[in-house]
Amino acid sequence: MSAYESECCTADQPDATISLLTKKDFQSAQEVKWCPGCGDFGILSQVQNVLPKLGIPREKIVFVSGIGCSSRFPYYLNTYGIHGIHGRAPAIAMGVKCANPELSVWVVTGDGDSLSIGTNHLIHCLRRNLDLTILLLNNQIYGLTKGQYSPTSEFGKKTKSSPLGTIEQPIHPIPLALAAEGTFVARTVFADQAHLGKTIEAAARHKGTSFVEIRQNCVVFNDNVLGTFTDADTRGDHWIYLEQGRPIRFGKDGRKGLAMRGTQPEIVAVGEGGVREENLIVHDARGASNSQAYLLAGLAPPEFPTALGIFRQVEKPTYDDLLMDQIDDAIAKNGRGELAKLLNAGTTWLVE
Amino acid sequence: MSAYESECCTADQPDATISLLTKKDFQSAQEVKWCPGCGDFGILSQVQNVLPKLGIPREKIVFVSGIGCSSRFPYYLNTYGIHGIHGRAPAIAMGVKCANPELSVWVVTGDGDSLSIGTNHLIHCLRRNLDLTILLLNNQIYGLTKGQYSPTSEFGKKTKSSPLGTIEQPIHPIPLALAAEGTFVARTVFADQAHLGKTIEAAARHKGTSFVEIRQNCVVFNDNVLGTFTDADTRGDHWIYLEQGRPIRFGKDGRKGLAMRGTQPEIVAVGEGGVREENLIVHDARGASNSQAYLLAGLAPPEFPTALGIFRQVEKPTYDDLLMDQIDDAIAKNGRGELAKLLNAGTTWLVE
Amino acid sequence: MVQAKLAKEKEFVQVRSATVRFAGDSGDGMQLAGSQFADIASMTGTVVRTLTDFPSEIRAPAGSLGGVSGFQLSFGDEEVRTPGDEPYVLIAMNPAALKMNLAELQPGGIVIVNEDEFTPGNLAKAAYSSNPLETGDLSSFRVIPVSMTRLNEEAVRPMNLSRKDAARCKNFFALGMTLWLYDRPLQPMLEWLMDKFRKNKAIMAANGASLRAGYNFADTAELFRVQHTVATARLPKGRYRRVTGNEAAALGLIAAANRAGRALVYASYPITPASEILHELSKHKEYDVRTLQTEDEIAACVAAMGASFAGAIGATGTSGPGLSLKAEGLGLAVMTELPMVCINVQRAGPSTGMPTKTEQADLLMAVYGRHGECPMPVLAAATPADCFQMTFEAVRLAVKYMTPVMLLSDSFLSSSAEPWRVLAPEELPDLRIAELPAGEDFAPYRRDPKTLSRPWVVPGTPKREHRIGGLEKLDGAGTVSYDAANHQRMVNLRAEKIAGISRDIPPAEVTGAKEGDLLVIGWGSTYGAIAAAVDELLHAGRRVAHLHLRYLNPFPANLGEILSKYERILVPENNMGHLCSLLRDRFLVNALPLPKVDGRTFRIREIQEHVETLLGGLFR
Amino acid sequence: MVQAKLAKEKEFVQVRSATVRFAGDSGDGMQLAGSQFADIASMTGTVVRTLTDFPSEIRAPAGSLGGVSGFQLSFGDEEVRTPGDEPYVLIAMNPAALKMNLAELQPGGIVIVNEDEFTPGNLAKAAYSSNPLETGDLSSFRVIPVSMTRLNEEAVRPMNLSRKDAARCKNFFALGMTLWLYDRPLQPMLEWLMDKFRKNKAIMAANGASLRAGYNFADTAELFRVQHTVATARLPKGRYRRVTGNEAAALGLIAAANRAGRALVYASYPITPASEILHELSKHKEYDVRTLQTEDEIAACVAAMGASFAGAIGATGTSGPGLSLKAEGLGLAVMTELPMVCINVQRAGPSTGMPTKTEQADLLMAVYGRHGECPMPVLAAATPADCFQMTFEAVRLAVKYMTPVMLLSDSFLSSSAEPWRVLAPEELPDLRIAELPAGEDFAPYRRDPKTLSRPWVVPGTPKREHRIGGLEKLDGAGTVSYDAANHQRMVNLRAEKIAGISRDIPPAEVTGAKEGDLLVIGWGSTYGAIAAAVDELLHAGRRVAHLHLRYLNPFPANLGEILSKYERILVPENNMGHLCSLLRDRFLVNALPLPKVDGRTFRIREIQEHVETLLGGLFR
Ligand SMILES: Cc1ncc(C[n+]2csc(CCOP(=O)(O)OP(=O)(O)O)c2C)c(N)n1
Ligand SMILES: Cc1ncc(C[n+]2csc(CCOP(=O)(O)OP(=O)(O)O)c2C)c(N)n1
Ligand code: SF4
Ligand code: SF4
Ligand SMILES: [Mg+2]
Ligand SMILES: [Mg+2]
Repeated sequence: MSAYESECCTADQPDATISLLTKKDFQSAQEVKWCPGCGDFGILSQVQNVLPKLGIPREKIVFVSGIGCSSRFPYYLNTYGIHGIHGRAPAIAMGVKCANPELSVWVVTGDGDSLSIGTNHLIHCLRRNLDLTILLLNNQIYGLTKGQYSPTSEFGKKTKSSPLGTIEQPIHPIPLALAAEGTFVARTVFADQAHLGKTIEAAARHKGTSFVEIRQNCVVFNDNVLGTFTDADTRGDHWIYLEQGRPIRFGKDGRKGLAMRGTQPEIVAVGEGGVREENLIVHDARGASNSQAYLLAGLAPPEFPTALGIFRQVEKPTYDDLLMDQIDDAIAKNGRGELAKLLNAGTTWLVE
Repeated sequence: MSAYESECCTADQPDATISLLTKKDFQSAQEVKWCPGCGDFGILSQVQNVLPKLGIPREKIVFVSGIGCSSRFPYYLNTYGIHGIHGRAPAIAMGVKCANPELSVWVVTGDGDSLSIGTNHLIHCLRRNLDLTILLLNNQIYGLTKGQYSPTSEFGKKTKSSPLGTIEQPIHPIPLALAAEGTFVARTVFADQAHLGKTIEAAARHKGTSFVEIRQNCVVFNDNVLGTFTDADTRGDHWIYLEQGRPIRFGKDGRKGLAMRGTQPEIVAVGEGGVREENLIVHDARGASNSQAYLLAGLAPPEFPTALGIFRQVEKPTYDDLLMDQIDDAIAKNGRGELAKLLNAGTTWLVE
Repeated sequence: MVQAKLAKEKEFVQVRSATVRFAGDSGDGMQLAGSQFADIASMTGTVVRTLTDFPSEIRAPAGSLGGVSGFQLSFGDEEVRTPGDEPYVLIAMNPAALKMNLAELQPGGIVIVNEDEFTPGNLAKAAYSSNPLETGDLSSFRVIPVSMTRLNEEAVRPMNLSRKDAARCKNFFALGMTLWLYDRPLQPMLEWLMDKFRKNKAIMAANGASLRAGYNFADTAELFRVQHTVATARLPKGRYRRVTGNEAAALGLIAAANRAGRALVYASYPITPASEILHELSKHKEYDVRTLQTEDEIAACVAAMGASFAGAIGATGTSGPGLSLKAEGLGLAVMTELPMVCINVQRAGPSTGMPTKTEQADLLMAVYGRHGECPMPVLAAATPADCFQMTFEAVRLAVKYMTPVMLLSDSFLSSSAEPWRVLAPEELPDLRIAELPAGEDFAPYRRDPKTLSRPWVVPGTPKREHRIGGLEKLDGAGTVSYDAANHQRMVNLRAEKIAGISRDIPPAEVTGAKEGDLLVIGWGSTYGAIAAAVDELLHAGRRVAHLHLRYLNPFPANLGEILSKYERILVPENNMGHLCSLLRDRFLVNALPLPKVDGRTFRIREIQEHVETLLGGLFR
Repeated sequence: MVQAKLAKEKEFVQVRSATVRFAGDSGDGMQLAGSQFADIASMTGTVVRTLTDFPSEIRAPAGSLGGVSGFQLSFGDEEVRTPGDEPYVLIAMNPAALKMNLAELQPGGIVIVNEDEFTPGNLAKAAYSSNPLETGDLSSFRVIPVSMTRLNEEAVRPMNLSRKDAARCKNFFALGMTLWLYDRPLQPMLEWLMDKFRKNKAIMAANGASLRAGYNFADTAELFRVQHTVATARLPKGRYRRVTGNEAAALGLIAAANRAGRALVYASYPITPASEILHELSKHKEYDVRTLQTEDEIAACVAAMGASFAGAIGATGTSGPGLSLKAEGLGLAVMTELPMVCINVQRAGPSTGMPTKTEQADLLMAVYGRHGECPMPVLAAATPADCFQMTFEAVRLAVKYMTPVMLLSDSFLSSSAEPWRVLAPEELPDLRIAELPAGEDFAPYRRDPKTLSRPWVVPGTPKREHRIGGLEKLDGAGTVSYDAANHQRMVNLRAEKIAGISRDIPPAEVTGAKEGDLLVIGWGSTYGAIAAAVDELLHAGRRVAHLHLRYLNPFPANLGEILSKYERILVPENNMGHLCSLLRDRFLVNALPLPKVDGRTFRIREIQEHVETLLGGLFR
């Protein structure tokens, strides 16, 4: 899966002694308090797998979260961490990163936390392209508050706060992240640990805001929402794995493929009716425009399978670099600020 | 311009006597306090032109706004109105509409008001598809607070709060509205009064949340940001008018056109190198998916011209209708609620 | 075996009240057992007050400490004012339940444990290094180990249930034993089972069998020396039901909107412990209840205000963090003078704090927590059922005075239940407001000279189109004004309007000595504990009294006068002294705080003892 | 013609202070003329206090009432404490400027008008039905009509400027006249022009010519009976500059971060009147100032907190509506015990209120406006220059006590300027904190026994990784805790930590009688008016004193003792009695409010007269 090859490292230069860190070094002493069977466990485990690979000293890593089951993440990682307030993690993380751009800063959030109360901060964080890694644990429900619908719950879903079914169209995190100018936008699912791990690692290695939607299962309040994935038999018909530079195929033995008809995507049977692999859309997360990413992000059941993988991955200057550049430039131009000079600036006069 | 043909009316049945209302009936007594030359005047004027055409009694119209120069709008219209707090207009409007779905509810907002502090409410309003008309007056600056950059200001813009230039990628309202599942998404510009009026009218007649980005000129703090439009000579190269069902052409005498190359748009010269009108993208705001709308919304200078018109226009049930349907269904099923029954529900016992 | 220690004689003991706690794993059905017991105790003539204690984790591993769920109730005559300081009987379904609840048990109390669950595995999960049933650790209690798992299995064997379903019945076994212990009838339970499980006869039968088995086991096994009979209460005649604070608040809102002849728009964002108000309301659509689950608390607040502008009863509900977020929106409602209600179900703070614990520390925020001169009425419910009354009252004042009103409840009230005499709709005030006469000259800020409130003219009303907003308005006309004298006038008017409400609310009343050594003043959920403590003190001959405030801004008009009649004033609060500060400021009295900020309500005894010490000091 | 009424004799009058207001259309350059006058007055030895009065609209039509811009200054000896109650001289460049400013002029004062602008068109824009220069309406003033437009044109003709550029010089004509009137030298102005317009000699020459023409015209045309000389001030030696409150706050933040050896992260969302702090800071990147214009105030608040977590000096600034939005974020900072500063530049509320007007009505919100028990220090600057001092102090306390600190400023302070003695960096305290010794056992909530503050250990520090958040923490360890006793302990500790700051701040000091009939207590921008009023009262032999609080939470330790020494306590505030409430609550003293909520600061006379009435009452 070439799309996952690393390109650069977010934080400081890796330190040789650091690579000796293991998964265990990243486990905190705190007892993990999710429900037995919760999808969050596997995600935590993959994050703990990925961290040692990054070569970043533990003390240079900060996890920031909001409020929700998913947002308890920082407690379980033996790094620096802030368990913030509901929805505000990206804004807290912005402060952390701008105060010390050398840190590797992660945001862990839920569908309620950052697609309901916190949408604003998420969007502005993405467009600023702060060098952060955002993991959005999307279980399509409010877990911690015991089962109200979330902005990603499907239309008509019956929950405690919608006994007759919701009347809201769900929001789709991937197009939203794309519209917010995200430079790294990916989707993975808790149930595919390998894909999960690789996607998280690729996100961590991306310079700029990386956004990963992780589809997760809340066993208590929204169980089996990922039934089409966990059922291995039919999975191939319902899910596509995107791989950079490869034609988009899926279904049993990759017999189906995705092609364009005008401006719209369509499903074709490869090898039938003259359809050849060359007719398929080749996945390119790095194209000049977002349009292919939107197209793939728009694929949705029941007509289409859901795409997993990296929708978009481009390099743009990061906010934190630009911020520090302006400071460096100002110092280069005006000299490092001397307090006495500042205080004495402007029209002054002497009283003797 | 077929795209502007009306389909249905947002509010109550039109009343014969109402059509006698004129623009003047919608002008309030309050003195209009924008700077001389401000782009907002023309927008106000077009809204006052459109209102009498809708056949809605004046007392059934409510304008809601946030804070900003643009948000002073409600004061100048002789309808009901709320000048709210910064960023919250869509949420206020949601309350108004749900309390009385018969009202024609409008939101007028600015780029700071609803793409900075209020992004969250805007997005959730759109995906809920409340039957509202949202006019976003985008001057790419904070006017009322005297000239700080806004989320739509171009990268590098020097303002009072960014003396060395901004370091933020601007947010693009149209893709954002599409990602928020907007059912009517359009862009127009203050300087084309005819297009402005027609677009506002089409928005008003759409059932569901209609979102119109109106590019506006702040003469004081961001003058000439629409220079490529106001210069009639070059306008055609920089702007496309989208018309439903028509191939997308632009430039002098419509010599240029927009075609697909794979998943990406490209500019072609019609009539040259074998390119014929049939090769062009035909504008369809009503397609099954959003992908064409995203593609057109993604067109941006310098490579591409900017599109004006209706990007997306589809019918979906509105939140307010669904809300009232659930109430009606419950009444049909359980009878109209009788207070005594409710109070006596559950396990009760008699003390004698 | 502890069992051996029990004497054989069996007798009846008559008590005025009793406190029982059911505790077990979240899967053990303790909430159901407890609430069924409460129903039967209610139907058999006692006053019952209950309190649920949910596990701190959503779903902790079975048998773990984090997964313990509890249900406590106190029942007896009308002097039962709280769910009880300390249970006398604890039913513990596993070691974790025992561990989590033992500390609060009365010394000498009865512990009924399901001894089958005291396996090494479960003991380890509960962090017991040895089996407490075998060590002497429980010697200060009367421990009654029962093989509930086994006995239940035996009882339900005829129904041929799955292992899981069979095991599920054991809460009924425990309930049966407890019913016997307190000499309550089985019949209502059996009827309830017949109704509830009419679609699943096997389950119905199994539960019934287990219930009977428990009852009979208690009767025949002679585990208990005594059977208790509890005094019945004298309550005003009428039909009663049990309500929690959150249920009552939801009912109060619907009732008020109904009596105002308007739709109810309740906009809220989920948050513990306020979410159930939203859940409850969303079930009653046929009452024209429109619930909006908004994207955040800010949206909820301003949507409620928008709904009021459009003529509905707009309301919102939240808890601490959400209240902080609503500050700006409430300010707008104050400025636009629109009626709306904000229910704040307080929880332990600051910040996220301890979301499942109770506290009363949002009072000063409620009174002062908005920028600028931004007065709004603040009410507080004293008991679960009072949440109905005060919610209704909040709507009444909001509509009459055209103002947002804050109603304070708290985590304790939200989940505690008590009997509520069901009111007939006609007993509730009519909240419809007279329309402005058609011809009358209209201005949106022309005030009623008596209430100082502006007219509520809603969109849809012809010829009265107007615009309002957050900028200062010209007195009367309501247009924007930057005039200096006008601003002072409007600030004064808004303040006077709210202050004037003191003439429209019941005067404060004291229970106990009309003048004397000490007045205990409380507000909110401390009611039960203070009332009971003062009762005890009065019985003991102390010259004390209790005054409970349900109106915190403005205060009742006669409050100052009452305060002047006591030597000392004590203010027990689940905060560091909020009401105490307000009283000192307004009345310059040396009110003394009795703060308790540990996430729990007061025990009766805490207040009683504190007063005794104080009064002791007085006479020393 | 009014002119004819002027006597011919010319003389010098010596005054202790003078108040002048320049007013004109926003395009007329009045701010420049005023501030140049202020500079010259400063350089020539007087104390100068200024106040700008921006037009209420962004850019109103030329000549309209909404477009009038004003600049007022008071200068003289060191008893000049405010920009002046009422101007003695008004320079009005057009009819609108005259109309908007006349009401505040001293009876008998001088009005210099540009008579060329009194055209029918301009009179209409100013809503004058007849020319006030010709009716008797101005008879209580000495009106000096000058053909400024024409005279200026003549003066600059040699430079051949465009009509527009030529017209622009007329503010210098007005300035020249005023300089003559107050006998100030032209030379500094000419030097300033040479420096400022060195790249445009024609403009430089034209402005100079106009300036001289104005000066000479005043000298020779014998318009004024008298020339005034103003007493000079005795100020401590040193280098001075003028600063507004917002400038001073920005400098204070940079200075404090610099003395702490840390980067400054200032996160803010634009809002009047706080935006200039952001603007000012964003200019000084070479001082490692990182300004973040966030998407809203909530983000700004928590970003500042995040920055502090990561080791920077995190600060945010806003005004009322933004403060309401920051409530939740500030609560998190209290709970995480991270140092940060929140500057709230108050404006008239509630809600959007009157954004360009001043008020002090956020004090109780600052103290109480967060849910839960959520104490944080609240400081307030007394004068524009004091904003430097108090901002610095806010950072000092934040870092030392690991707490968010609120600093209150207001619209008046933000745009008023006064002389500030420039401090040498060494005069400022060193804010670096000692690192925890490397070996020491670390726990994030282990407190310093003296300050009770927890250690500030930032990411990047090896072996001290830890997690904090908004949930209640275990004392010491800082892990999540729901323990009842622990919560009470932590609530107490947080409260004691803040209360303990009273030992670390200067004791309160009074000016005037050490005991007596009346103590006037103020805070914030009322300083100048109260100080001046009390001075006058003391001169008049009253037994009064002034105490100005810059620390509002906690209060200085000696405050209670001082209060007890006066018969009466009066608290003038630009609110309905916030400090008054706090004093009554804390000290049970019958402090009396003197509220003024009309968007304007107190006049000296208002306070003086109120005190006289009060004291009169006392002796009656
Ligand atoms: C300001 C505020 N509002 C509401 C809450 C209550 N609350 C806590 S978590 C949560 C939603 C969590 O949902 P999500 O982010 O999807 O996380 P999950 O528990 O599903 O992982 C809510 C509403 C809060 N803590 N703070
Ligand atoms: C909570 C809050 N924050 C900040 C402000 C200050 N403020 C008023 S309008 C505005 C921005 C206006 O920009 P925009 O929405 O683009 O409107 P424009 O003036 O450009 O039309 C800001 C920041 C406010 N009034 N309230
Ligand atoms: S409630 Fe759902 S999301 Fe939360 S811990 Fe349990 S299973 Fe996981
Ligand atoms: S500041 Fe700009 S947007 Fe505001 S009224 Fe003036 S020109 Fe219009
Ligand atoms: Mg979730
Ligand atoms: Mg704007």
